[in-house]
Amino acid sequence: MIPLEGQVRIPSGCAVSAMISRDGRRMNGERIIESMVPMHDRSNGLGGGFAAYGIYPEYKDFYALHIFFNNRSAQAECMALLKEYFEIVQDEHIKVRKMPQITDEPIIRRVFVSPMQSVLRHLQIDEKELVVRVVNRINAEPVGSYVFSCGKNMGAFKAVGFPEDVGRYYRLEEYEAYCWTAHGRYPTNTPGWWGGAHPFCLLDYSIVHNGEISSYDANRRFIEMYGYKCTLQTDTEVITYIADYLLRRQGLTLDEAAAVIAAPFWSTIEGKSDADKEKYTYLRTVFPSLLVTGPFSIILGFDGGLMALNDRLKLRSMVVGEQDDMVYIASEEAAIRVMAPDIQNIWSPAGGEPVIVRVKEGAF
Amino acid sequence: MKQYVIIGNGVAAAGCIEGIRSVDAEGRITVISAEKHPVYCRPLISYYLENKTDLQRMHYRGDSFYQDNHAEVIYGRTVSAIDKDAKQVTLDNGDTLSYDALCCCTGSSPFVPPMQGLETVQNKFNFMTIDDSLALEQAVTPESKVLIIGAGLIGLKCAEGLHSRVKQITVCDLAPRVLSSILDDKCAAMMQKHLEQNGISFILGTSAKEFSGNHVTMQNGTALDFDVLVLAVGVRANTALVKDAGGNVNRGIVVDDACRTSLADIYAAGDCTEYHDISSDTVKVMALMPNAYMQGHTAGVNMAGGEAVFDNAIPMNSIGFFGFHCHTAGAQPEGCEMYEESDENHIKRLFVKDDRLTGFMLLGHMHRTGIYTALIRNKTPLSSVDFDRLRIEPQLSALGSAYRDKVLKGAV
Amino acid sequence: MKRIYVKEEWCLGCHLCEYNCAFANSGMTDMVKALRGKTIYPRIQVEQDENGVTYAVSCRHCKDPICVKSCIAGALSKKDGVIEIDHSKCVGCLTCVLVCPYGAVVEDGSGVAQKCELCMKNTCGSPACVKGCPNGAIVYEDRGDAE
Amino acid sequence: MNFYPEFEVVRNDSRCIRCRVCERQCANEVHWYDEDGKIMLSDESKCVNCQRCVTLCPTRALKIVKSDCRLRENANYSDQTIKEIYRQAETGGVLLSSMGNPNPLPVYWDKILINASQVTNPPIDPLREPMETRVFLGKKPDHITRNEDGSLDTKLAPQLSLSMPVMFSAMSYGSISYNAHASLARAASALGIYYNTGEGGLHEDFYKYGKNTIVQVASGRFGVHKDYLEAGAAIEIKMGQGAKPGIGGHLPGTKAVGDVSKTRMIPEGSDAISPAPHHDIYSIEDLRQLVYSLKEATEYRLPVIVKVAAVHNIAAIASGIARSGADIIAIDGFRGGTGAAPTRIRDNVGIPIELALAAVDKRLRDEGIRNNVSIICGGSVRSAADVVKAIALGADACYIATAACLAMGCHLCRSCHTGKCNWGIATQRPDLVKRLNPDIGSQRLINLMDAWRHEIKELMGGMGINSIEALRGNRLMLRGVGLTEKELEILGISHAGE
Repeated sequence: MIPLEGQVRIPSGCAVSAMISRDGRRMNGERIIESMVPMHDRSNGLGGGFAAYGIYPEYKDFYALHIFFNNRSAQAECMALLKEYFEIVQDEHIKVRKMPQITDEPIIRRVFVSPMQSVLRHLQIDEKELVVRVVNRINAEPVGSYVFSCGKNMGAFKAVGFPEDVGRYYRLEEYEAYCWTAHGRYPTNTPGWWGGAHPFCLLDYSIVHNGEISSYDANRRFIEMYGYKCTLQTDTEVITYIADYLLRRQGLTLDEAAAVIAAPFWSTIEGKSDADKEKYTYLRTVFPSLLVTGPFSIILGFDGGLMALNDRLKLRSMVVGEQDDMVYIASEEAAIRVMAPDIQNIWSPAGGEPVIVRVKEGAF
Repeated sequence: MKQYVIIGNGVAAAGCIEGIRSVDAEGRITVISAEKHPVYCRPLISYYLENKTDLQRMHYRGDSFYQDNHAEVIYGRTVSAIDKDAKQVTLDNGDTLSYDALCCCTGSSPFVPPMQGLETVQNKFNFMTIDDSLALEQAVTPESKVLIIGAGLIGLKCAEGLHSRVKQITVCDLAPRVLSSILDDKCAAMMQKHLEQNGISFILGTSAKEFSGNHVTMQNGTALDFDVLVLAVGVRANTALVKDAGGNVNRGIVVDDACRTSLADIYAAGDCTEYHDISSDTVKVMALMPNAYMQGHTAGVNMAGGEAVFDNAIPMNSIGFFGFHCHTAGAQPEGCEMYEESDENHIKRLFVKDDRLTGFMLLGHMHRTGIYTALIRNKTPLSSVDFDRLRIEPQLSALGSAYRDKVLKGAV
Repeated sequence: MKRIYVKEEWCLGCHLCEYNCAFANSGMTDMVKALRGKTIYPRIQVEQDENGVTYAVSCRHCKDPICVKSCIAGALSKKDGVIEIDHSKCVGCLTCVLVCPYGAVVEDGSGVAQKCELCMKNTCGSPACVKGCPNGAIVYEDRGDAE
Repeated sequence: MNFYPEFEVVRNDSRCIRCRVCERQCANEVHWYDEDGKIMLSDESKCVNCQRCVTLCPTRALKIVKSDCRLRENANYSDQTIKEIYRQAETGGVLLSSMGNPNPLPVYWDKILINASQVTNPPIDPLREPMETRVFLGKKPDHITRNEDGSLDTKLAPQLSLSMPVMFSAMSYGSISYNAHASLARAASALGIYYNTGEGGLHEDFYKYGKNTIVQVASGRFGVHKDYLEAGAAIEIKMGQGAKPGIGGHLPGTKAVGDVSKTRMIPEGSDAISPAPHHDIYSIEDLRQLVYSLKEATEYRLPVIVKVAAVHNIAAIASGIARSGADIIAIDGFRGGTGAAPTRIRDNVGIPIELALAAVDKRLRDEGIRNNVSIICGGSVRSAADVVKAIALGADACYIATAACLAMGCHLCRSCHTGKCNWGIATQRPDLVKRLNPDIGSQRLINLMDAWRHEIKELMGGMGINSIEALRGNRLMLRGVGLTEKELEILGISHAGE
């Protein structure tokens, strides 16, 4: 019997793509879907997905939970749990387009929730922490519910299938986002589980990732000390938790987090200014177990921007294009040229050098 | 460009050339060589007879020695006079050579005392030069009976050299022992015994009374027939040129530590000189090859404007016959103490006076004796070393750790 | 230029240098064949002082080599800082033994003199005593103090 | 009772050149030269098979072989067992042994295999890409803090910076020689790692290597004073030693000579006996007091290491230490070496380091306090592969001592307690001490560490890991072979094929 996702660690190769408007202009999902087409061969039909930021302006104060349910009873159980902690603002189907390429679909719901203040006071935690805990609990328990997106004013859409099909399936041309990321998956060993597709999300962090990290168990065993449960045994999952831990829990800046995840080599640090030397040495000393090695290119989406990062040896391809207020990122230049056919400025960031794009303050 | 003239072409002359060249690469060097051979070392002539060397290997330096040192050699000429005022020398063919600095390396000549009837002997030879050796080689046959007058270094080396070429060798000397100038009675007796065991006969303590053709009668009445006579009684320093030029001369040309004669710009080196023996604190003609080289080198450096002294000369001899060696050095001054160790095959005699090793005689066992020699030469106070151990065996370990640190952990 | 220096604080008195020297200069390729049953005549000598301190002594390749000046046959010479002996010229007078202040020139067992030539004339390539010293008590290095 | 000697000296007389090196080099006086017969003879009863003569014999005329003279075969009573009984019947004494447990107990390192990248993930070529082995040992903060200007406050608890995750473990001056210490100190200094004084104090000549020195405070407190504590880069409290958990130490008076006694601050010739417990530590809270006393004494500049032997409840002990204020825990497994230990204790007390390490790392992570301390793993780390496995199991660094001794020339004859180490390591006899030239000893240690570092890099590169920190605790990189479910569970690794 082939083990299920989460029962075994599954390495995979992948395609990633992203587009973001620094002016905060909202764009429908057409172009990001199209960008995945030329990278078709980087996926094998066992997973595709998208993350979109700024898509729920009318519900922007609520956590948008995207949930897969295996069946009605799982749904009922899960909703009951949610109600213990949250006020349910809205509970609806995510509209999909039936198509032969996408099969075995679970129940897919979107639930907007607001944490109950009484619970927060009782647990002495903030609302984000509550969301993380509840989501982790739901996802860790094998009851047939899986929360695959839980941020505000953003959402992930993923399924088993080729990414371009998944995009059409979720009717992403009907959503308008200032930032889109996309992922096509080439897992080497999976039955194909919807939850295993990318992006992987926690709060407003979403990760699409291409690579297979060799530091996985070192990262996992460290991060699990801090309440995270790596149930899926995927790189994307652990990277998402690392991002959450460093950015939200430790309050590192994106640059600092990048310097932990893809730490500059000691030889590079030696050549830096005294202040930088001190900073980078400190970060490497304090967070050695969060260094991610092995090939990866990741795009971390967050509220108001994204960060693209390659492993420090640049063992995976990743190119960046810039045109007017738009920034495009993809595994292959071809994908960018689909999104912006007459783009001039395309480059390949160095290994470990984060590309951080922020939307203008107040534009989203 | 300075003009250097060197009279003589022996080891002292070679040292002089090398000394000059260590200071002055340019000056013109002219060597006047009576013999028609490039420099060789006289003691080798006996090894030639013994077939331990040959005419080629006897060359003291390589074939390109003169060329490499830009020295011109005038072979087959002697100097008949030095004009110290004109600073020139006149050769036997009348040619003259000017010099800025002159070095007399004229060596020594065999000394033959008057002996009755000597003129009647046909086959008689000196033993000083290659030519002597070559002539002797021609004169002897496996049936030859050789008589050597003189049981000193030259006579005995000659005996050893001829040993395998002739039927019989007899050595006679007025002195009652062999090697009388360097060995005492006991040491000489051991050496004589060894020589006799190798077939050399001795008539000692007497001299030739009368020669008559191939027959000699000794003062003590002994009579002997011989085919070949070698005269090796002694040598005399060749001092005439300097003496005639007004230089200070005793038994040898008098030179100071810098090898200067009493005449301006005239130096002398080698067997023609007499100089200070620090072991006995006397001035003497030592006629020793190592000293000759060192004197020549010293003279050369000074001639070329450098500064050098040779101020630690001692007499020393390494000599061996038929595989049995003896090393001697220094002196046995009056009142010295003697440390002796001996058995039937070896003798060690060390002479100590005033906290110094002044001399030694070693027979039979020649291991690392240079350590003793250095003690004499350096006038090392014996109280500063572990002489008890040193007496038993020459060893650096008895000279103190500071000394060996200097020697073994650094450059000397 | 490289010279041999002796570090007596590390000498164990094992005498291997003497055997390695004798072997290196034996012209043979097997140590057993070269040395078994034979008296060795090494060019390096291990000494021991009254405190039991041992060290090896071999030619110091002096700046002003008295052996070279004293050699009656012109067999000893100094070339590129190394004092060499031309065995074809040596007549075995042993004057060099008489003058060497360190006792570093010795008789070779056959009547002629021999001394350390830094293994430049054998197949060893670099001094065998140094290579074979188990404790680094003999070193061959350039300290810039040689001529 | 006389036994036939354990070893036989086999001399190939046709190769022997009578150089007598064997005779001169044997402190046990096994060999001698017979002038009459012109032959080398030997007394094999004195031979400890240290291989000194074999190594130095220039003609390979010698070998030492195990004697085949055996008592009657008995699977229950081995020769060794029987002879030990004879010896005890004769002497009434406790049997002493040296170096690590030689018995055929499981070596888990050898049952753990390392992963390599294929296809889905590229191996990394250490010759072409940077491959980092630097490690910091010490307490890591749970939360970062920022200065007023928003920059990171980079002040940290004191850390040890290692160029590679291997250090030289504690061996006291006294148990080993001055030259062995000099070799270790110089090598540690050149390598950018640390060596450990052990409980023998720090010779004044070695204060200059303080930056690379861990000074030990053990139950005897020998050689401990303020300058000593301040001289090092870290202080190690030795609670126990893998080779002899539960007992103290004993340096015989014969070794407490000259500078050894001065450095230990004990009278010359007196036995230096370290008690089994620290008499000021009878409980975990006492340990905390000592940790903080030492930190106070050194103004919180130095990390404090607590070294314990791997014993049954090591995980709980480690958890206690991690909460005691210690910065680093050193765990010493039961195969660790010693200069002398009662044989029964060495061979029967303690547990394997692999299991102890895995248990400790897991427990500290389960309790969320793994960041409080770094873990050093010692007790028979024999190769770069062992190091890699230890790091992947969860160690921050490894301690090596036996391997370091081997690098310095030790041949594991396990006779350290006799004080006649022919290799100049475990001896104070000047003529023997001299045999270890620190120029050579330190260079060999450096070579060994260089070699291991290269191998570690190769192994890491194969796994697609280019920095050692990404290997730490990365148990997914390990698989077991021939291990039981329980063993795999404790090690926290899967079986090969899974």
